[in-house]
Amino acid sequence: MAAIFLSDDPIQSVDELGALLSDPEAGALVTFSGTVRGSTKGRRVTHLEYETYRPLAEKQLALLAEEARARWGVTCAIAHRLGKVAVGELSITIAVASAHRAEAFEACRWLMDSLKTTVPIWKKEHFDGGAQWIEGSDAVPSPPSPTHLS
Amino acid sequence: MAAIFLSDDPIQSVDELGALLSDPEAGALVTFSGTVRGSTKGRRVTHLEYETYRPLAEKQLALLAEEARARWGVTCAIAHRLGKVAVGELSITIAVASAHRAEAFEACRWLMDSLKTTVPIWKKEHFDGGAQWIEGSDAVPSPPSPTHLS
Amino acid sequence: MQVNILLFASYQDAAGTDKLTLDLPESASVADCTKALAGRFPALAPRLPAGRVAVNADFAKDATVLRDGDEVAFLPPMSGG
Amino acid sequence: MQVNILLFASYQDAAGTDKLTLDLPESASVADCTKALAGRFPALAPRLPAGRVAVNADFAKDATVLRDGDEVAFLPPMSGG
Repeated sequence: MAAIFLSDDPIQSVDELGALLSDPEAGALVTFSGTVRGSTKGRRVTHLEYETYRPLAEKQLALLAEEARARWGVTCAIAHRLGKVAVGELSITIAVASAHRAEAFEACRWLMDSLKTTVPIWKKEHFDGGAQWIEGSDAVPSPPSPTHLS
Repeated sequence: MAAIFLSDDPIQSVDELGALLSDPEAGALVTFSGTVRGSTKGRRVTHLEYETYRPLAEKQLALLAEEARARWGVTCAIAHRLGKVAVGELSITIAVASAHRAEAFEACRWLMDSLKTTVPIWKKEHFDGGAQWIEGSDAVPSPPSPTHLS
Repeated sequence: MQVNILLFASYQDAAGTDKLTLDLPESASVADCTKALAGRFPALAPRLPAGRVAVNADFAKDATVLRDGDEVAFLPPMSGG
Repeated sequence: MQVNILLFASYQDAAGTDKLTLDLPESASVADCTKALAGRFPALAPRLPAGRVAVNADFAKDATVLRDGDEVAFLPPMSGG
């Protein structure tokens, strides 16, 4: 029942993800969306860049969706943007459908928290004249010319 | 900063409400939407009907939005459908924008819980051959021909 | 003095109307108004304690004193969402 | 035997590459592979303990035994969302 999307192109809005979960008995829909902010810790951000280890990321996202289904009886859809993402664009959207709202709220929050620590996706923040990888609670400065060639 | 809508016509989707809260520093958006389900407690629902005491409902919704802003620093938009609502249509949409996700999740859930007990809106469930008002945890059977004339 | 009563949801059903005018003595309170309403509609009386009352679109207490022309709304437990 | 190493995010920066091949003795474990990688890239060595390792796109433990041709991915702490 889970729909998982990892894309270099703009991702689905929460309305679009919610429509995938349409079910006449699932009256409650909770969504989360993350939009790239124009600054972080007082520093102006020019854009973000997301990298993934795709085969494991897809497997982990499917596992999270399956665990949410088992724990809360919800269905969910998750989309994550990859590559360069401009300020104001969506980096992630999640939609969780349920018969009742408490389960949908809990599962959506749990999915978002779990995704950040168990799905191999990494965020690089680009500033005027610099960039850094975000790794858990660490920020690791990155050389000006990326070495990643793939 | 709060946007409140009470309407006899189809209400805004969560994407539409979220767009009203667009802010380059509010990276997290949590939404809730409620869709009319085709059955309740094993009984087939033909449609719902919502009634309000509008001047007080608008005042109460604005107060909830203001309290959410004061407690969590979030901005929010709330739309509630009135009158007859078909199965599959939206009865309520809420969007909450915040710099960080924890506040947006908490505020959205609190808004939805509070709305149900402090905003004068009442739901009538219509079945084949009957109808009942929902009042808190009670269901009160309603005569087949509504006496409400306004 | 006269006050304008509004009834909602099951209160309408129980009273058979969604609005009416009540004659009350000067300085009557919300509690006095509730009592007069219950006397007029016995089917409504047992349902009123579970609800709330608003005067001129603000929540009111039993002790709130009414004035001529006030709009007094009787609100059953709410069920939006 | 040979295994194919994948490096991500700051691990790429520290090693100056996102993929390489390592020669390891038969029956080498993930721990052996990590040690060989740290030896080859001293700038990467201190960052490896905070991360995780996947073998053929499944999370692996230090004790996991590798085979010729395995894909061994070194994953820094994650930061999606």
